Amino acid sequence: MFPTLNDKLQVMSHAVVGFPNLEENEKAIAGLVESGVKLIELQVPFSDPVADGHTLVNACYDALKQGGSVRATLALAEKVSKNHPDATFILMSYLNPLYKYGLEQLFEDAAAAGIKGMIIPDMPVEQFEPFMPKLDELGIAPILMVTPNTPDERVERIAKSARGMIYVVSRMGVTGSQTMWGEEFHAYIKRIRSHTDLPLSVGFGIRGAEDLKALTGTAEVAAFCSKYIEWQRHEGSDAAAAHMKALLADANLSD
Amino acid sequence: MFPTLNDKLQVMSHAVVGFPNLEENEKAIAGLVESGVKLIELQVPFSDPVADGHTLVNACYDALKQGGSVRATLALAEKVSKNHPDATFILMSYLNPLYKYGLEQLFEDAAAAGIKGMIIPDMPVEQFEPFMPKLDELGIAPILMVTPNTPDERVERIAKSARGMIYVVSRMGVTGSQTMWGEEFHAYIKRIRSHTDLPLSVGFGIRGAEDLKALTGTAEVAAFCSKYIEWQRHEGSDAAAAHMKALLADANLSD
Amino acid sequence: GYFGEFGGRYVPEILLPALTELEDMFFALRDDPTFWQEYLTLTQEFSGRPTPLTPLRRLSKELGGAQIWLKREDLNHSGAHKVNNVLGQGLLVQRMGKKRVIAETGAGQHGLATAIMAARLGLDATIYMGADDIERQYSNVFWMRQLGSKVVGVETGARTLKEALDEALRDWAGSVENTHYVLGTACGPAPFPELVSYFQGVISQEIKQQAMAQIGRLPDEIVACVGGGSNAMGAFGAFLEDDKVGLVGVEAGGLSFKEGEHSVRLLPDTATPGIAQGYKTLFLQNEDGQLGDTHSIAAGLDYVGVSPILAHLTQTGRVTPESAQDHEVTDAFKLLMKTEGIIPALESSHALAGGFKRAKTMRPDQHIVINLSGRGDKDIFNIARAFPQPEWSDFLQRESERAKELFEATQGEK
Amino acid sequence: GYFGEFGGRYVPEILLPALTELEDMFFALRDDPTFWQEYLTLTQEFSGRPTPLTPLRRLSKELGGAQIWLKREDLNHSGAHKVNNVLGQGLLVQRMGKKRVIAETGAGQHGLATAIMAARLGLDATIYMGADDIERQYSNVFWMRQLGSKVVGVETGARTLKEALDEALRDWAGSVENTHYVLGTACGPAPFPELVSYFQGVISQEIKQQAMAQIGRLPDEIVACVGGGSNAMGAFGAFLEDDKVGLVGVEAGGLSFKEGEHSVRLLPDTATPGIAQGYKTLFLQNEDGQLGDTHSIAAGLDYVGVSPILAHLTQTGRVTPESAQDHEVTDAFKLLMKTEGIIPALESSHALAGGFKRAKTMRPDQHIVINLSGRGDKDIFNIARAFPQPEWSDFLQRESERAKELFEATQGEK
Repeated sequence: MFPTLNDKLQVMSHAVVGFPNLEENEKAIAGLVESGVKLIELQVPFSDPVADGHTLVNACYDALKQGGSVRATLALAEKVSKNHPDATFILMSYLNPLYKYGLEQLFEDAAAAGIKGMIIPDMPVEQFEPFMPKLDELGIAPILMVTPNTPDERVERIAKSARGMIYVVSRMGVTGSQTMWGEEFHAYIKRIRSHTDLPLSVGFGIRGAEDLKALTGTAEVAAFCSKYIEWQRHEGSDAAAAHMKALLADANLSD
Repeated sequence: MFPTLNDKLQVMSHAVVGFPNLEENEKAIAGLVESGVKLIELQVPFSDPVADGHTLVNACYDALKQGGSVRATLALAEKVSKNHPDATFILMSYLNPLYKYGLEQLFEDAAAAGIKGMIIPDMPVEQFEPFMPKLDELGIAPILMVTPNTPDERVERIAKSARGMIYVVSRMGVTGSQTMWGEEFHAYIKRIRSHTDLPLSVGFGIRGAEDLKALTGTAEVAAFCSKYIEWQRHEGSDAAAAHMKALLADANLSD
Repeated sequence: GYFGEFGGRYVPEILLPALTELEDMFFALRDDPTFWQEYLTLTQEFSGRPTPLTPLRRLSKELGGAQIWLKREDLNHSGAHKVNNVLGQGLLVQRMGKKRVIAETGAGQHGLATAIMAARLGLDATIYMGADDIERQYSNVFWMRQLGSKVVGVETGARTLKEALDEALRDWAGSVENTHYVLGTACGPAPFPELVSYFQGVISQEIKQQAMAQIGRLPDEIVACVGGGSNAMGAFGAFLEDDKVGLVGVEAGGLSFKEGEHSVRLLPDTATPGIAQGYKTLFLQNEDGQLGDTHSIAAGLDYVGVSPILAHLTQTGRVTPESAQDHEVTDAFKLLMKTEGIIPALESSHALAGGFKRAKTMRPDQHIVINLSGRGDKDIFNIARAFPQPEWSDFLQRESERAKELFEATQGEK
Repeated sequence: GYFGEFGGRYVPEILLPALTELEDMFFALRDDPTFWQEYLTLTQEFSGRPTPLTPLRRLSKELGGAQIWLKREDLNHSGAHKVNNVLGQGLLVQRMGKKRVIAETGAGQHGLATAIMAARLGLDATIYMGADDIERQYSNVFWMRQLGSKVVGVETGARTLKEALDEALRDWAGSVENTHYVLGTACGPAPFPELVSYFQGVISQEIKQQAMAQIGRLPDEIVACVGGGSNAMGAFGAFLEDDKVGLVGVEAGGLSFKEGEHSVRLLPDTATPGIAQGYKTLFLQNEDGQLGDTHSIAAGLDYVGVSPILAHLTQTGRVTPESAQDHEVTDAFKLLMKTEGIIPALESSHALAGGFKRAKTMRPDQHIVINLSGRGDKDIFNIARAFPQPEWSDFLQRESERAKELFEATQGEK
């Protein structure tokens, strides 16, 4: 399940459903779990992934050709949540594929497939609010994002609907580039903590062990996605899992 | 000299000074005289021969590269008028080269070189009028043009300054294409004759013996220029002279 | 920000502050008559507005139906209506105190208009363009660079407009504090559909005045092509309450109604409601919600979504959707050129095709205004592709060699 | 038809009736205010006149001298001032009842304007163009043909503008009775210099009104480029009697003042009086009266003669001649694009180069109007030649291959 406040940092990683292909997804996820990753996003590939960087954009492009879809994601979720009962799977998707599927139906089917959380970058909190009773009933956590430029009153509103954890966008910009973890960042984290007791998942720009060390003691979760997908693309899922294991060791995050 | 009214048709032909080159001009003119041509235009090549057809335009273009000029034309005139005392040489030029030379000076030098007439297609009668006393004194005939669309009052004015002969443009259009010698043409000739007793030289569109036969009894002079220059270009001056001789024979115009 | 069920603002959290700032400023200025006057002055002194309403006397007679009038957006500076919106947003940028603009562009028209505005107002500009589009539309890249803009090729995905738009949004996510995203059409997250329609509304305001002066009454119909929908919204805007004025939007019928061979979204059995690129509208998409492929002979109509305002106005029946196929478009293009001496853009030729067809069914005492959104000579490469002939490829071949020699000569000089 | 010693009508006898008919009609209509109104209406409804007077605030500040204004003839339909004259002559053609027009063209601009007018007014048009110019300016040939004009390549001599002009005169000699020769600039036999200047005069009439409205007084100087001289005569015409308004004509200084490397005729030690192409003016020529070779980076200024009216006004001192060399022209071109977002024609960039230079020497409370005679994007091939870069030749190479494939595909279809 999701960590709780002040838990030791853990890494969340990623699968783009259909990248490099549907079969390989299962193997790659098994590898991640084996390496010690317990939070895994299953990303529904989309034709217009506006909030992703180049690595994930290209992975989506390829995944669609391999049959990546909402249905394929639910099918994968069902398998991997059964095979890895101690891992937590989060469905990540842009809104349109879910909207076309039917949001209510999707929430129900996702819950049935073992999904515990939901990241939808282009679905603002206002759109989530009407669904909160349903989501709470199904036990699905909307993992909402806050960013450095989100004003306090809006952080407050987001915190009200957020469940599981809050996804803290580390800086202005999109996934896949370098970020600094300096004073300004700590002030930002402090500001968010003043609105919520939920654990914080920091995302965007986490590329190596040094980043993880820097976040240890500051956040509960670090999203390590783009770099993992790069490993997967260039060296295959087995090597990517090995890299992940080494990374966790380097960052003193192995169990 | 120039023919007089009702003389038998004679052919006027042409040299573009510098085409194919200055030496060849002399030889070609000798050939023309030999063939029986007694009226010869010496054309000063010009960069913008707007009233000429393609054959003469291209000949001018080439002649300029060979050094064709007003001075070269006067030098040639001096030689050929001495060598061929029974031929009449007419200087044909666009206005600008003569204007740059100085018109008064040009008229004097031309007369001294044995030139008897002057065709300047872009010099209207109004421009000639002030020079008439000078031209008459020098014995140079301005050969002025009339065209099918020249109104009667203007033909009258032209006839007043014209000397030697009047150049009757056979039809609308420029040198080098076919013309018809039908009823309309005869009415046109009749109209011109009603304004002058000068002999008429018909030009534009005379391409073969049939044309010359058609003009026999109608005009005193037929300008046979473009076709001759074509012969010269494609077969050389000797062959052109031979063609000319045969033409005059075919048209029953040999002496 | 909603129009019936369409519109809204579905964007990553990071973009929200910029959009609300823009919306606040827009709502404040929209009600300020001095701002509209400032905008009109800029379009007048820089872009030559008002553009004329040209009667097509010969063509109307030849077709034998309604009197046809052209609203001449082709006479704008830069050759299309695009510049209206861009100049308006430029004024907003100045009010917001931002110094940098970004834009996405497909065939290059919106990028060029943005580059022009940025040069005029002294702003930095970065234009995102798919790498394949750069390769195919190099002439516009040439102009944008001469105008001082940075043109960035986008290598992701299909390397065309969609990827360029996504990339521009990514830039914006990291630069919102000093950067304005100049959206080119009446789509995208609120307030863009309203904002772009507001500035383009100058077109219909002029049509209204000109029709009263030149016809003596309002026209019976107004016809515009619909890509994203900005020129249509511009041509229709001031007439929405004039029920007797028919409003007709002509979409790109392409080669056929088969999937991927057209860009028709407003006719039945084509697009379906979806939420993408920051807003809800009718998108061409598959049952899994993946946006579809589109085709049009006119690059500017080749778009998968459509203005949410037009989607709504079509559902309410206020706007009548039509489509024109590629071959009808090239016929209309030729007819206008030969009969009236005006070179239309291929985009605008869709409006002509639709308008001519309707005019034929109308009476000579009726009046139809077609919005000529742009001129064709800015796009000779695209138009030459629509009318293939060997002389053109031979010319390009020779010109390519000449250009190479000229470049080598400059290298020798240095 | 004379202006000082210049002008006149030195043409083959056969052309005289058409010229006197044209002159008679022109003199009659010139004094008829309803005719001028008809002309203004045509230019307004078809070509978007009045064109604006654009203040260049950023550029004026950057240069630190006079306030610079641009008269925006680039916003005309077809992209240059050429269309003014052509539309005016079109009205004359209609009054004369003729059904056919001919024209000569160099780079293609005047031919294109004539083709546009002919299509609009329903006239047959034949455009003469040097075979080498056709080969180099095929894009304009493409448009003229699409507009329904016949484009005839002239194979004689150097196969460029001069030969095309001669060929057009030859056509006219055979067709005067039903054909009007649309001369493109303020040159040639009377009444053309006056006639063309009369129609182009709309430019200076507008400048006068606009200056009064926007500046509050007449400008201190007006600057125009001088090829044949039609845009300069247009910009100067209404100010000839306003002695306090300086009039500056900028000719093409080309590469140098060496023979054949420029097209400067109004400065000392360049051209001399001559009589050719139907009129007397200052021609670049050798001592034997053969017209000389010229060069300019701008095809439209590459002309051996000059308007007899300008030749006269320069001799009387009313017009100040200046010249701009190719490299100054490309600098001015770039400066205007980057600082104001306007793409000038290379011809007009000569006026910019000359005007910017003068503006720098003037005070900020002074005002200078530069006539922007045309836009540059109509001539991307010419401009790309002025700014050689390998991306362009590569693009043309690829585009040539694509065009070939597209053409072959259409052949397969049949």
